[in-house]
Amino acid sequence: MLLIAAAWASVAVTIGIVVSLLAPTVTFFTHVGLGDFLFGTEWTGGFGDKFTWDDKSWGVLPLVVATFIITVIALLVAVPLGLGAAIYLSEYASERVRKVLKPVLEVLAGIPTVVYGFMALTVFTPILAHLVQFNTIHNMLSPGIVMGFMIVPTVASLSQDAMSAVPLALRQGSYALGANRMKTTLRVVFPAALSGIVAAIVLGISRAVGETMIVTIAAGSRAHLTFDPREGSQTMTGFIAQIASGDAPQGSPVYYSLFAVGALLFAITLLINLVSIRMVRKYRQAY
Amino acid sequence: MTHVEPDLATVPETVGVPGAPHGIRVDLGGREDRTPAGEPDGVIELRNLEVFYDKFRAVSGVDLLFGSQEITALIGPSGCGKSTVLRCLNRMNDLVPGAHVFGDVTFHGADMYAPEVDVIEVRRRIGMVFQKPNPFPKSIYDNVAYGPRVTGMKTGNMDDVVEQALRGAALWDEVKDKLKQSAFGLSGGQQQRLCIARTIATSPEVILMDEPCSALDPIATAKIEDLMVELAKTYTIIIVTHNMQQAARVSHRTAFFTAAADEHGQRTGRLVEYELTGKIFGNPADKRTEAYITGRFG
Amino acid sequence: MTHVEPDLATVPETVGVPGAPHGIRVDLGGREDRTPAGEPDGVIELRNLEVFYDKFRAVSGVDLLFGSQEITALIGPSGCGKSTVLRCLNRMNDLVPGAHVFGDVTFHGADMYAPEVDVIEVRRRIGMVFQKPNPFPKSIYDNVAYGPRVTGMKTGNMDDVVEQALRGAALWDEVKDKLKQSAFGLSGGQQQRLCIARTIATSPEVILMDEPCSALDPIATAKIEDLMVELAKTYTIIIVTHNMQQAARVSHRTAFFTAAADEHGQRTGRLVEYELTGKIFGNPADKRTEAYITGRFG
Amino acid sequence: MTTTTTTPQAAAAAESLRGKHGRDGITSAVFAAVLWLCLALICVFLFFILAVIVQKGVARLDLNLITNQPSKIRAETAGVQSALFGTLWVGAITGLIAMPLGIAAAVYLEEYANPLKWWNRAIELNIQNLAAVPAVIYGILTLGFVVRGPVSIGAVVLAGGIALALLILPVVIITTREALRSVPQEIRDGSLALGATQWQTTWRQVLPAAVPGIATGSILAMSRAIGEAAPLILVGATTFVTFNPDGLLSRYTTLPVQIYNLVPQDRDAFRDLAYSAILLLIVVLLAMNAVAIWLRNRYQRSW
Amino acid sequence: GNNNDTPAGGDSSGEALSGQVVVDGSSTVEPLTAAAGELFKEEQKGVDVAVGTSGTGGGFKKFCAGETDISNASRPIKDEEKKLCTEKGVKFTELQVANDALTVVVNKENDWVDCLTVAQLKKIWEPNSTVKTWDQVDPKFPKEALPLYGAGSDSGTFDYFTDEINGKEGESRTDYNPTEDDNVTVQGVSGAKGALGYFGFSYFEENAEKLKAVKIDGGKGCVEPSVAAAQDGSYTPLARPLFIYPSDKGLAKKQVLSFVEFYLEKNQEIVEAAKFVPLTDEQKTKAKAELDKLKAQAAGS
Ligand SMILES: Nc1ncnc2c1ncn2[C@@H]1O[C@H](COP(=O)(O)OP(=O)(O)OP(=O)(O)O)[C@@H](O)[C@H]1O
Ligand SMILES: Nc1ncnc2c1ncn2[C@@H]1O[C@H](COP(=O)(O)OP(=O)(O)OP(=O)(O)O)[C@@H](O)[C@H]1O
Ligand SMILES: [Mg+2]
Ligand SMILES: [Mg+2]
Ligand SMILES: O=P([O-])([O-])[O-]
Repeated sequence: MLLIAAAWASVAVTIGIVVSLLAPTVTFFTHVGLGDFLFGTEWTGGFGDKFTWDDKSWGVLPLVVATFIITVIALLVAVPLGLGAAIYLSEYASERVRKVLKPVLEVLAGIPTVVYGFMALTVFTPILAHLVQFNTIHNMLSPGIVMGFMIVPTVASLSQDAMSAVPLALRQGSYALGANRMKTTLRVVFPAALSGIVAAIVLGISRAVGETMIVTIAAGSRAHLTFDPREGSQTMTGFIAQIASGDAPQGSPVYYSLFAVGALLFAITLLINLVSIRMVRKYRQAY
Repeated sequence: MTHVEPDLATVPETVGVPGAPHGIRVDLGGREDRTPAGEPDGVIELRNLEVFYDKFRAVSGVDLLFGSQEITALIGPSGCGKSTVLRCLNRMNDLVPGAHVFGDVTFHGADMYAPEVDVIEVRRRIGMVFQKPNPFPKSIYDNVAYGPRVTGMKTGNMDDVVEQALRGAALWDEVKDKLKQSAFGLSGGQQQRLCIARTIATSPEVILMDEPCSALDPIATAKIEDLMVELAKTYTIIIVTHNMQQAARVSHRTAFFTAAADEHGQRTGRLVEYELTGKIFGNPADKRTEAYITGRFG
Repeated sequence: MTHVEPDLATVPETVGVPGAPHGIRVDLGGREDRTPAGEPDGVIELRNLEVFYDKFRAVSGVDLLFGSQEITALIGPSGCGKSTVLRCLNRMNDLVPGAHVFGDVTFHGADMYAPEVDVIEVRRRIGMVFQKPNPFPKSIYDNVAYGPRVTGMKTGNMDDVVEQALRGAALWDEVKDKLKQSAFGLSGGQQQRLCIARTIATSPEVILMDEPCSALDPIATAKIEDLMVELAKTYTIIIVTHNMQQAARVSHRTAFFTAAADEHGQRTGRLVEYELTGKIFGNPADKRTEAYITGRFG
Repeated sequence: MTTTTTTPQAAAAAESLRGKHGRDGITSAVFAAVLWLCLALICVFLFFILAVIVQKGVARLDLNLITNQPSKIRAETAGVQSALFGTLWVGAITGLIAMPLGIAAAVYLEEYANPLKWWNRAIELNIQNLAAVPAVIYGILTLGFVVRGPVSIGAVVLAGGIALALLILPVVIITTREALRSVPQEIRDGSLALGATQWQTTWRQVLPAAVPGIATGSILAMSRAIGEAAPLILVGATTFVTFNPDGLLSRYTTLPVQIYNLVPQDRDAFRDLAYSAILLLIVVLLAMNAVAIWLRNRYQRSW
Repeated sequence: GNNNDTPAGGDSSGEALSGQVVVDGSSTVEPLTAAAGELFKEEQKGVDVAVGTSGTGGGFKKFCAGETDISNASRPIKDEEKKLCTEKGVKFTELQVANDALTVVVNKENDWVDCLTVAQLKKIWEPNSTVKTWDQVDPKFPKEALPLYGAGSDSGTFDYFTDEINGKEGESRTDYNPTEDDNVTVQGVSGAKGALGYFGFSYFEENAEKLKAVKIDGGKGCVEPSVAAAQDGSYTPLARPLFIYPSDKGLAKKQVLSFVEFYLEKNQEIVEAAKFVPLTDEQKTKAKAELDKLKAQAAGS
């Protein structure tokens, strides 16, 4: 039946992803040891076919670290702002205010990431340069912050749903005991909604990890291991975009490395997401 | 929501009330003897209470004097404004968007709605128990300790406070070994008693209860009823109930409300009759009261 | 959900039932005279019905014979399996994931659960009306015409079919000028009658009703009750109700269910008593029935 | 209501009710202020971005923008017509693939699938996972299977549409299921009890009732797709194109891809053009969002 | 559209053509070919020229796979690439369309460097170079950080630069910011005081007010990059020719042949519009000869 086929299409897509990633990735690992890949600190994939298998420069750590740092910066922005907004919308705002503000948040989520990328590069990096000394115009701080704002709606909207789902009875119980709104929010509503809030944050993380244009444009394309957010470094998605748009010659080491990085990215987001689904499942029947 | 069917063996035998006009059998639980006579010694008084939800007048013209250390039952058909009146008594209506309260509500003679009144203090001193048990998703201990903590009460040892409250709610023996466990692990009746314990822990003077047994099975109901009678020695209790037998069993006085539509079809709740419980069930003065307690409507 | 308090003026006067043991007053609406005697002339028969939801046994051991052109009421406390039994009668339980039906359900003696039976045909011939009025988000006309259309009934003029059905449901006069308007514009009672009209339009033999009035006000309830009595001249009606007065007013026979917990705490619904309605309310054979109808539990 | 405090007893009671939680009130107010600040900051950021774009983009927001093709020579009158049309083409292809497929899958899962069967649960879990897969991965998939690989249609507009359709498919499925779920069970029961088949019930009752929800979700998903650049760069949207697509196998560029190329250009005139293109894209997206919100409010039903 | 190609043959002048010309390859040459495409479209409304920027190497990969009609290149085709094309049966012609001077740029505020020798550049760019600050290049320079921007490895610019400076094609340090997009270099260098980068001359000309070009000392003194210096060969070793490579299959389509003709005949006009370094007369003559050969070939087939 047609409907079943449509449902299976999603499975086909997954299989397609796995297949299209798997074979080249396996080839990659026949040349590069998994340990060298995962723990190597030098990445020269950006140099395309100039590099051979023997160069021993296939350590993905610089890309992973850059991804990690930018994600952390984004979360440092998105989590407090998103949760603050969510609490306000769920516990403080009137129905009317909520009706106006929610679409505003959605607009933030609807702005194309290319735009965010150029805003980071051409507007926010110069502004930040007044506060922080950058060596190059590419850095991880500016795209991290902008990305943080980009994922605010994801965090805020889902957390708000989770908090609004906390039964009114719990709030009333708290108020009836003489608690004020802040205490009711922080001590009753927030803990009760925690699983949903964590799931929202996790979804925000997977969006940050997978985001491409902002980092490609604003974080630069130099892959090097650094923990300094004032420096630019290429992320996993940035590498994929760079190589794919430069059209890596099929069969060259860098061609295979593209898929290896893609597979790693896929695995990471899958893991994050499975954890979040598990988390939501586990605490769903809390009340 | 599960609704539990009573185990018949535990339903207490009822006794006919002499003089009950149509033979409806109400159980006054042997408490007729305690029924105070005359005007109650008032803790909370309502005068000309009127409550609006936005433009909708939900109740109007209610005068009531709630007696100290008595159990007062508010009964009446659904939508007549019982819960609305109850929520006025500890200003829970403040939280309902669009709700406006007019008229006098006094607590020991002091205006409860005066601007300088601290609503937190009002709610601490006039506790409330809800229809569905609503324990917090915390441990049993933390549920009870919550009130004293958030109101910043100066308590000695919190452990003692929790124990006292749980004992007061006749729950201590059942939970003393699992205080750190989640309150959700308790049965419905235990949860409701936990909610009562939680309320007691803030040392209120008055406890409001809005259909506290309607989600419980008969055994749990019987336990809560016994508990109410016990609590009435210390606290003033005001209870909303749909179950007339319950009102008859536990309360000293009963207020009967109903809602009548005006010419525009607006239905406003009004107090019909407020009397000693024995009188309401035995010899109601109003035809509507009689129709209600004999089960012809509602 | 709004719950409407009855306008006292419209509640019909009740009459005492002679011999009712404790004086509870039920209104048999002057229909004692029509009460058929002895075994009903069966349309649907249940033998040893047992229903599981996954591993949970919801009802067990139910034997019932529903009389043709009679109104049979199923009463009992919440969760005793009334709705479950009712849904067996037109195989709506097929749609509940995990529901399994055992025992015999026969329609004019034919096994309703036999593999060759067309469930669509079963549902067309045994219509159902639900607790909450559930008109489709279409016009009044389309609501009524939906059944004949989807079942591909060979009807003459659809307009006639719609008019007939609406007349049958005593709704025609109220809606004849706005057939093309949305059914959501009708009042709750009108919506429920529309649902009945919708059911009639497929020319069923039996109409099942699951608490059809519990969301309605007393006036609308009275109209539906009158309609049921009228419909019983043509159709066989089986109604689940929480309102004992209603069962007493409209039904010819009443089946009382309750649920008892077994040693594992599993609560399974069982048929307690099935009798002529006058007998059930006047002189119940079972102590549990008596306790229920006198309002001591439920 | 202040006439009652007459007796000494009442005065004592009034005193006892007076505020003891003053400091508490201050922390509470600070907390509310912090929350408010969070929202304010978010709004400020949004309006700042919009203001920058409008300020820089409004200069070149003229008719040339949509009537002219991109140009390397005449920056001052260059337009982005090919990109606008490319976006429309890609958007249409995306919608035509993702919506029927997504809605069909959602109908199956919501109306037909037995949720107790492991394979249906697996599909469900799988869809949730797919929704979190990064867009570039869909780019790689399409590159490997459609642009090259088994299908090999090359870097054409159909391939771009397929990449974006795969990207939003899980979102469409999830939002459609949400919409179907919000159609009350009573509607289904009512229809089935009249003797309608499952398919008639779905097609004539459930789907029409869910249309507003489905439309809202799909529009939001489409607006996400239209703003995407990364997967299209992967599947080879060409950078300099001076013609509009005229078929499924035509080369193309889209607005986000064009913006990606325009913004860092050296000549100021090109950068102004880029900002106008951003403005154009955002106007398109905001219009889509507005339609979605309008649909939501207009057809929101309380059953 | 791609489905209404006009087959070549006969006299194409004056006839209205239609169809697509698909070009990919060097990002250096892209503006030039794009400008040619634009001007061509003024004469031939029905012909669409699509230009991509995969880099010279990337462009040849697609070209040899038969995906494109013309490949832009900022260096001559390599032997491996020739071999690949031969294997896939793609025949092609090399046509020089402009000159270029690879320009080394620094920040406007950089006031300490005016001229760099090839040896100094090598010190900066050679593989495993440890130069991180300017004083490591020359002690006279300040201790300013030296972020580097350069071409990505798929580009002809990278091949050419590494070949000329480091002595071997493709040999370079790897810890710089590689990019296929020269605008990123413009941004990067104009954004950091100590930054250095390199790209084609035309990019520099368009950004002359933002960047400063460094003179190059190739052994015969410091020479500033300029049109003249690029044409007369005095700008060594970084002056280079730019090419297009039409394939025979492509030229079999009338619109492609006509476009290539146009590209060479109107070369002066196109190069000026795109602000590139024009061909010398000698180079023009050579290109004309090639073109005539092609025309004859097309007429013959
Ligand atoms: N928050 C509210 N907003 C608007 N109207 C309300 C609100 N709460 C109650 N009402 C209306 O006020 C009237 C009285 O409601 P209330 O809940 O006090 O009745 P009740 O006697 O407690 O009924 P029940 O027995 O069903 O609980 C009803 O008509 C109800 O619809
Ligand atoms: N879909 C279902 N899945 C699992 N259990 C069910 C389901 N439907 C009903 N039950 C259970 O079966 C038992 C009988 O339910 P049923 O709805 O038939 O009772 P009822 O007598 O109609 O009650 P009420 O008066 O509340 O409608 C209850 O314990 C109920 O929880
Ligand atoms: Mg109430
Ligand atoms: Mg039921
Ligand atoms: O893009 P390139 O000209 O450097 O190959």
